[in-house]
Amino acid sequence: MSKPTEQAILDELRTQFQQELLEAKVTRDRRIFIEVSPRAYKPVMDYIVRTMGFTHLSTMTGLDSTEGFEIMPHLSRGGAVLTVKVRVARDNPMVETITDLIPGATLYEREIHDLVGVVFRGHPNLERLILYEGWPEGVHPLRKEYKAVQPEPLRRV
Amino acid sequence: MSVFLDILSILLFPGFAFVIVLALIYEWIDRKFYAKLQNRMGPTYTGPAGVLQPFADLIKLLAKEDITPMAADRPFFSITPVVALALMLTGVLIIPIGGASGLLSFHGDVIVAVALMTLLAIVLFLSGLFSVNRFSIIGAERAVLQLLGYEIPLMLAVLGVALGAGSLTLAEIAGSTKAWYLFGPQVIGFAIYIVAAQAELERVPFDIPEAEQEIVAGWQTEYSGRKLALFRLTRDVELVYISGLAAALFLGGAGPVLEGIHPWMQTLLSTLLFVVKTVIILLILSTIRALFARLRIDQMVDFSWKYLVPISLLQMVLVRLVI
Amino acid sequence: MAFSTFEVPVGPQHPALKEPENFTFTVDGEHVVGVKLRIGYNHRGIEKAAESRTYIQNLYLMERICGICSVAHTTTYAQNVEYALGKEIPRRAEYYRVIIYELNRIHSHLLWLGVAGHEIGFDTLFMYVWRDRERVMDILEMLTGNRVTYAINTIGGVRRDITPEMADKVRKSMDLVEQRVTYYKKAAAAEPTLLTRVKGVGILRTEDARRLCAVGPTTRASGVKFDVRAEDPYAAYDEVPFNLVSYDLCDVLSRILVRVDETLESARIVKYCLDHMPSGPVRVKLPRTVPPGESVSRTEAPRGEVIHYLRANGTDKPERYKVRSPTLGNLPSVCEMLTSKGDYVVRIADIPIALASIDPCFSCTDRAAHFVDPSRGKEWSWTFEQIRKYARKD
Amino acid sequence: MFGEVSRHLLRKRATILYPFKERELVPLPKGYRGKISFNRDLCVGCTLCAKDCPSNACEITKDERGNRPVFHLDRCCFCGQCEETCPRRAITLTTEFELAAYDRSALVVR
Repeated sequence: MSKPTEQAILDELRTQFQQELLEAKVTRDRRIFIEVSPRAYKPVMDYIVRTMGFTHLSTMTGLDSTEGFEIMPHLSRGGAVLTVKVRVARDNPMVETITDLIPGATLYEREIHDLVGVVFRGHPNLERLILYEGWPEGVHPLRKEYKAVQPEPLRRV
Repeated sequence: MSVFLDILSILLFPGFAFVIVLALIYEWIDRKFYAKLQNRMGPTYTGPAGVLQPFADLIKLLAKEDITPMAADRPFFSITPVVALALMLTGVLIIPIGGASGLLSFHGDVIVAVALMTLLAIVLFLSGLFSVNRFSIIGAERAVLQLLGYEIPLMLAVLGVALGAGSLTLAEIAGSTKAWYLFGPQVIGFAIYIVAAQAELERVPFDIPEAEQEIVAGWQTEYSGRKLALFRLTRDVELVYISGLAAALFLGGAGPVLEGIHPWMQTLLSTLLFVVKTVIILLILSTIRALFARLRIDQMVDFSWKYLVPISLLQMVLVRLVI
Repeated sequence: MAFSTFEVPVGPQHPALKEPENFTFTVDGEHVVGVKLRIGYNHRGIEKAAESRTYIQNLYLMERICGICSVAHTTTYAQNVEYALGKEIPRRAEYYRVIIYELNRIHSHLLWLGVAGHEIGFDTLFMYVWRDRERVMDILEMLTGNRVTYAINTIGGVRRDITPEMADKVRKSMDLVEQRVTYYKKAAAAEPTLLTRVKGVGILRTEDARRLCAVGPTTRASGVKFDVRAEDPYAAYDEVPFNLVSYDLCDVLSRILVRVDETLESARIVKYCLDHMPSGPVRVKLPRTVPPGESVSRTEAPRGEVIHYLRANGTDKPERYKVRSPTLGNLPSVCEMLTSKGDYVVRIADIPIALASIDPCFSCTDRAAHFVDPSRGKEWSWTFEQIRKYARKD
Repeated sequence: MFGEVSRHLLRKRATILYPFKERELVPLPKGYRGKISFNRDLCVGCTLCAKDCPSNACEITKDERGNRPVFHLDRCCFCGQCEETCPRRAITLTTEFELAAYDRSALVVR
């Protein structure tokens, strides 16, 4: 299959979801970044995975930006990486899961749930992942307010 | 006086002390040769060219802490290593080392020799069972499964030789010229015996009961300190015992008896011949160890029932025809 | 599902894999009927640490994510920052990166081949392969100044240049590696005891590999032709001709074959790059602060696709740096391989070799996640709580 | 496999007796990054090395001529970044790699 240029992918997405597509840019060849509203997140993902054929999910990034959380699955097909960004409010961080579309995502969603504290509605078993059993509930290390404990310098001789 | 001499010969010369020292030296030869095949050095720092390494390991283990797990069946857990060593040391008495016949020589001692090997495998199974640990149980289970695999071919191979020599006492088998024709059907018997010995000694490709990667150390997992030292010593003495038995059955035991020379000279000569023959067998076992990957337990049992048993039966038939 | 099963922990400290991970296998006799995987023992919070270090210092943090494929993470990281800066680096530096990357792939694959031999009790193969690997390690030490943590990449190119006599030494070693690896492929693959242990073991069907987004040799051994070097060429891969190795036997043997062929392929790539390396500078001075923006960078590490995401905020420290190492992508596949289903039976003896077949590097993965037993399948009569209750009983 | 294995009976061993004998066989290329050597008089006290050190093994101390770095080898990861950043070439990494010491004060390079 010939590699459709980044522009063709963007145009196809624009025709499908005009108003939901808040932002769309191509930073360099084979890198496309789009942002969608939480409401349109699941249908856009469904369209991308099922119709456009982006079946390989490389990973999902969870980010604590100042005004809320951002969830970014990075999908890839034929070398092009499509990053779909969705913003989530800080007070109730909730977004639908995409594990039914891509089973490989169970792993990444659980990591974001642990480290950033975003709840994925519909996830098969959203249990504690990276953090050990004794880690306090509700504390999410990758949030900005969590200050990492700096190792105190060695005893200077 | 002769009683004192007998005790001395049991305890010292062709008996336990000599065999234990020989066993440890054989372990050194095995490790050194195996290393040489793998383009590396093997033990080098303890003693000249690392000869004392097995002794050092033994002494270190004896000094180490000896832990008995709470869940283990305490009395039996500590008896099995002793029983295992005892089995092997009694076995060595039958093997002809110092002269044409071993210290003990009676009609039917070939059967005792093979029975001791099977008994040892059972004891190892029990030791795995008594140390109630998941890995040991799996290891014990595998030890018995493997026993089912190699026991029949082993016995048939030994029987083939006994049939050829027409007697069941090791001394006569070793001495009889008929047993000498290794180049006849005995070659198959010798090959089967070597493969079965490799399985009995639990060495690669048959070290399934103590597969380090899958079940940590199999039935040995819970043993430490003195008990583990006893087990390792049993393993070494078993090496001497099996290669000694092979030498007696296939290579004519402790060599031709020359009349007219001084008895002391005779014992020295036959011991020397015994050592040379057993070392040759030991090197064969080490080469096998360097050549193969470890089989799975079901593959091992398949292999022995599909190949070893039919070939050993064929060997029996051939021996019958040749005599 | 009889209740005669019990749980065998292949624990964090286990001779099978000297890596900190815990697999709890539910075993029915010799058959493995379930796997519960728990990692996170070596989680060092690298992503949080990256946020409090400058871009220069992060180079050496990224290098220590994985002890074996350290150049994978530094190359991806350096490229990521260069994409965010929007600057090009000299062509010679890109060629040099490809050379070091492929040398690292050879040493990583040889290391894996030795460990795979050890997993199935074939210690002779382990000794021979690791002896030949020393040639490659010496070359890397000569080129970069250290055997493992190369510290060769920097933002804006590479820190050392290659001299003609170094290049000759590299060519000589590549010939030796090619000769030895073809021997291993012929002799080892023909060794009956090795074949019986790897043929038909650890099956990962093609659609499972796609469904679970497997990466690297694991997925290429299941017939999925996915290689970042071919699809999304970075550094000098757009000019370097190489053929994508893939087999579709879907078992451990095919993973061995893929990795062995890739080692030969890498040796050819290194020789090609040495011959066609343009002259010129090896690095260009880039500013220490990165303008606000985001960028994604991908490379093909020996174990699979490595993807990094950078969110920069104009200071000299990244605001967020996401790393996903290849082993994390392969973990669901390894759980799939290790669960007996229907007539496909997994035995305890197959665990180490199936586990090792994805060449897991848990030090990389621990930067990320652990995965719970895929008991969501219908052939399971137990729910997860039952396993936990059962596990607590004994 | 048997051919290869038996050929090794004649071949010289690949391993070397490193700590006690055959020290010269250890391959040590010219550019090896080992122990730091610091040339005090070239240093102008710009403290760039301390800023760039990823494992903050480089501590700045005062002496009569201004700031001078002190390198703690027990924290250093031998990445060579200080050698690269130093504008005056005062820091070089030698090829000495045997850095075991009985007390930590021996692991400080002034």
